[in-house]
Amino acid sequence: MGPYAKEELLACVIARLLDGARHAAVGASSPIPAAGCFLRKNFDLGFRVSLQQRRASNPFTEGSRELFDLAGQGRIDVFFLGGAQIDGGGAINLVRAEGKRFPGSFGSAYMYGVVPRTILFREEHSRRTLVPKVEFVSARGTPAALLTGKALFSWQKDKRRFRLESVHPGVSAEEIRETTGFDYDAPQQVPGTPPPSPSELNLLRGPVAREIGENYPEFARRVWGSS
Amino acid sequence: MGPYAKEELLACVIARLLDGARHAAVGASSPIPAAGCFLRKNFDLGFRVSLQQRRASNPFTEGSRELFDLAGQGRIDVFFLGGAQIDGGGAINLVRAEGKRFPGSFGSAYMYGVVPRTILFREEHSRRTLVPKVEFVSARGTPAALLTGKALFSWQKDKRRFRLESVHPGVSAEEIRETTGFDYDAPQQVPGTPPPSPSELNLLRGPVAREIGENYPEFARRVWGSS
Amino acid sequence: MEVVRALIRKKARNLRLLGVPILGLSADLLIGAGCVAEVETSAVSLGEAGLAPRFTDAVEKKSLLVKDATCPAIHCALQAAEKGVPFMPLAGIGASDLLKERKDWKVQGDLVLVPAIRPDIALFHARWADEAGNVWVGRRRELATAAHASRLVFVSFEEKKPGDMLEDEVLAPGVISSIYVSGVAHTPRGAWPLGMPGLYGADDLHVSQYAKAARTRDGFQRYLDEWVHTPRKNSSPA
Amino acid sequence: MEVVRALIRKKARNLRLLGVPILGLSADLLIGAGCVAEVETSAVSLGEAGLAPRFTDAVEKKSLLVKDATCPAIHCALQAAEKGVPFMPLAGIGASDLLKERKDWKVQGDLVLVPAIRPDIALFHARWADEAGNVWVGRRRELATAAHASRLVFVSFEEKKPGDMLEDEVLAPGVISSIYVSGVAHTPRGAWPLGMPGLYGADDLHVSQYAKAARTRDGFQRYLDEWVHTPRKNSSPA
Repeated sequence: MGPYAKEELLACVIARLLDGARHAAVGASSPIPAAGCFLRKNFDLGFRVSLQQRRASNPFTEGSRELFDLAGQGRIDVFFLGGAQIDGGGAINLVRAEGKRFPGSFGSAYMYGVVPRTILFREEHSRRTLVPKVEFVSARGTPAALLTGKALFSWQKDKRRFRLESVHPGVSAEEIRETTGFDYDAPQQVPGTPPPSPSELNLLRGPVAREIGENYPEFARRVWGSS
Repeated sequence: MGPYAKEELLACVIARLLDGARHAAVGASSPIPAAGCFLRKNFDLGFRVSLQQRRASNPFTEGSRELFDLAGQGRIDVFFLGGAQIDGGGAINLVRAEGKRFPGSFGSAYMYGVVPRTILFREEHSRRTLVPKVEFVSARGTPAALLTGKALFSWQKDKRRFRLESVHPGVSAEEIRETTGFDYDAPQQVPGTPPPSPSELNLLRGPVAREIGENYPEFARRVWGSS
Repeated sequence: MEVVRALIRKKARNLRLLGVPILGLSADLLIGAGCVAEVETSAVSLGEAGLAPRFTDAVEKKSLLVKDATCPAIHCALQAAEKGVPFMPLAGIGASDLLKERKDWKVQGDLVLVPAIRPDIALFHARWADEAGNVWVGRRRELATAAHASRLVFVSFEEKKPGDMLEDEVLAPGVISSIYVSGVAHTPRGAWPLGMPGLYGADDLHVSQYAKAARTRDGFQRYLDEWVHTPRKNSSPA
Repeated sequence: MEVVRALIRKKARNLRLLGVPILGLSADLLIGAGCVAEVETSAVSLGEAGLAPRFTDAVEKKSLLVKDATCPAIHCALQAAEKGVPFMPLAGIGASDLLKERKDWKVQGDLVLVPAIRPDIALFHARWADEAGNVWVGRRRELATAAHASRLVFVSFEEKKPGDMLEDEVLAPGVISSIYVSGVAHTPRGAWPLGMPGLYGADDLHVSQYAKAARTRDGFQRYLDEWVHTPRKNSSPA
């Protein structure tokens, strides 16, 4: 890694994945996707982001159902989903795996089926999290991408398979093959994920850090030492 | 008629019909039912009235659908319905009759089917308004009573027919038979509708007039000279 | 109402109006002025001022198409659009002749499945708009539902608020967020002769004078000439 | 939260909790204290503080029944009860394994028909209650829906307002009217360690300390002894 935090790199990748989107919504406990969205908002004036669990100035005045209604109306282009397990068919599991209980499916079962562009995000990249087949399908849909702490995958709609797009600085294509539990396609030469530019880092450490600090204070302290 | 307005008599009859009710709702343009409800509220502390079109302090904070949702929840005992035509089977018509167009069904189609106690109210008592069979059924249900400017009818559930309960002061049973377009049952001796008591009149002309004046200023001016 | 007057001056034609859940003075003016081809509504009424004369006349002369509905069905239809589902179930209306006319309402046992309505445009008047593009409609939540269900939302408003009303916990519950709002226009006293709760009351006298005048075609035309077509400094005489 | 602590002290048993649409610290405390037989929810989570440890433990030990749901299904189920209809249609969830477990959810083409949920009791904390029995919940409209859908509604609140908030056009949009409210209790800082928007923030440190302590049965018991069973002047250390 370079002179930036891994969280900063991931936020930059997310901001780039948002190209052409008008409105992204971010669910609970997703500081890195939120940071990516706020970064995008800082250079893309037409872009809107709605934080589901914003503590102050929550954009929803119809209560917590408004996010889902908005998605049903087609007013949300992008949503982020994670999972205790994510499989090679794009399914995610937020309920139970290997005898362990996880929080539950939240709105994933719905959002994955309704929002046109779902970005799967899970920082941990391991055979434990990226599995051939999830034990429980919280949600299944057509993902736009899968971003982990090590790599970025795209989704091939025709084949219904992931394709490795890039590996993050310091990670090799072989390491990805070793640590990924599902099979996927890859180009002969796997490109490196472009690192954050100086201007991206400036935005992240300034306005984005402030905005994130209001809603994910713990995270902001860890990454930027701010709150 | 005695030393009181016909509207005051009718409001008193309505207040008596509300015996045992916890919550009555009053739709648009119904000053006499509203007056009856406010009268009841003044001597029955457990009784609640919700005016659908209250200008200030409207009780509904979920918008105009809340009245119907409340009814669906079973939280409204009594509702009032009128009609350009009312027939002997209890059906009402708010849409069209004899080539004439009326405002429309409002919420009647729903409220009549859902609210346990529907009081039919139409001041005009004539063969034009009280017909054997309405031309268009806006709503059909099981009425609790039919009150007009001349008489009070109850509803016989088993026979699905009205029964004449009382005639208002100055009206004869024969006049009712002549001016009613549908057939109905009647006792041998038809009682007179009890006139307003002095205490009822006091309430009507004091707190009720004030409350009605806020929401039906035209009506209040006409009946009580207040606004 | 100011927008309604502007639509009449611009000679809008072939409008299809949806009552949420009923229509009133605005619709009667638009109908009388020949702007409207069709209405879907639970009623058209001037409230205490009585029947809507131009609506009544147009229907009796068969120059206006009416899709009769009932209030909760319209609420359901907009809520279905708000959720992006094709229909919403409604109980209780099985005995109405409305079902004979509304072949689009499907009976399923004791329920009627009311199809979603997704209006092209929601148009209403609000108390406030702010710098962030939000509007405040207070307890009239049916306007929020209509906005959510509609493709475009245009709002005239009384007063501009600085800042972002969503930052204010007390104002926020009455706000429709800018997500839904296509355009706003500053129109003080824009509801006149209807009222704006908390700011000014309805001009009952004016409405009842309208109700009398509009009983005839000529009287209606004179009303339009005086109150719609004549340029005035303010939208209201006050 | 203060009511949750009181329920634990009173040794409530066999509660069935519904998350609207998710559950958090309150549920984890009640579950850990043995008050809960069943939960229906879209998730149980402590937010940024991570997994709900007592929930997780109870499920893994099979001492708690869980009906897994997804957020919009719970909203739909309460809205169905709010309208008095037996179900509400929901799109988009057809591919989820939730459908294998929720035999009460009926698949109809691309839709799932979610049956109404009518809770016995809605319990929540509000900013204000007034002399007329109304409570103010602001933009948390899901609490209004839950109140409409429930047989009984009990509310703890921060501050008493004089008069009737429904008379105030600005406050009214955030009000749940007394029609629905069965009882209120004045409980200043009653949300602690969670926050009350506009009044005080969440006590994040306390919640994360709870999350750590409650990883073990013993740690949870010590937490209860210190923060629930020990009488204190205030519900919060502030």
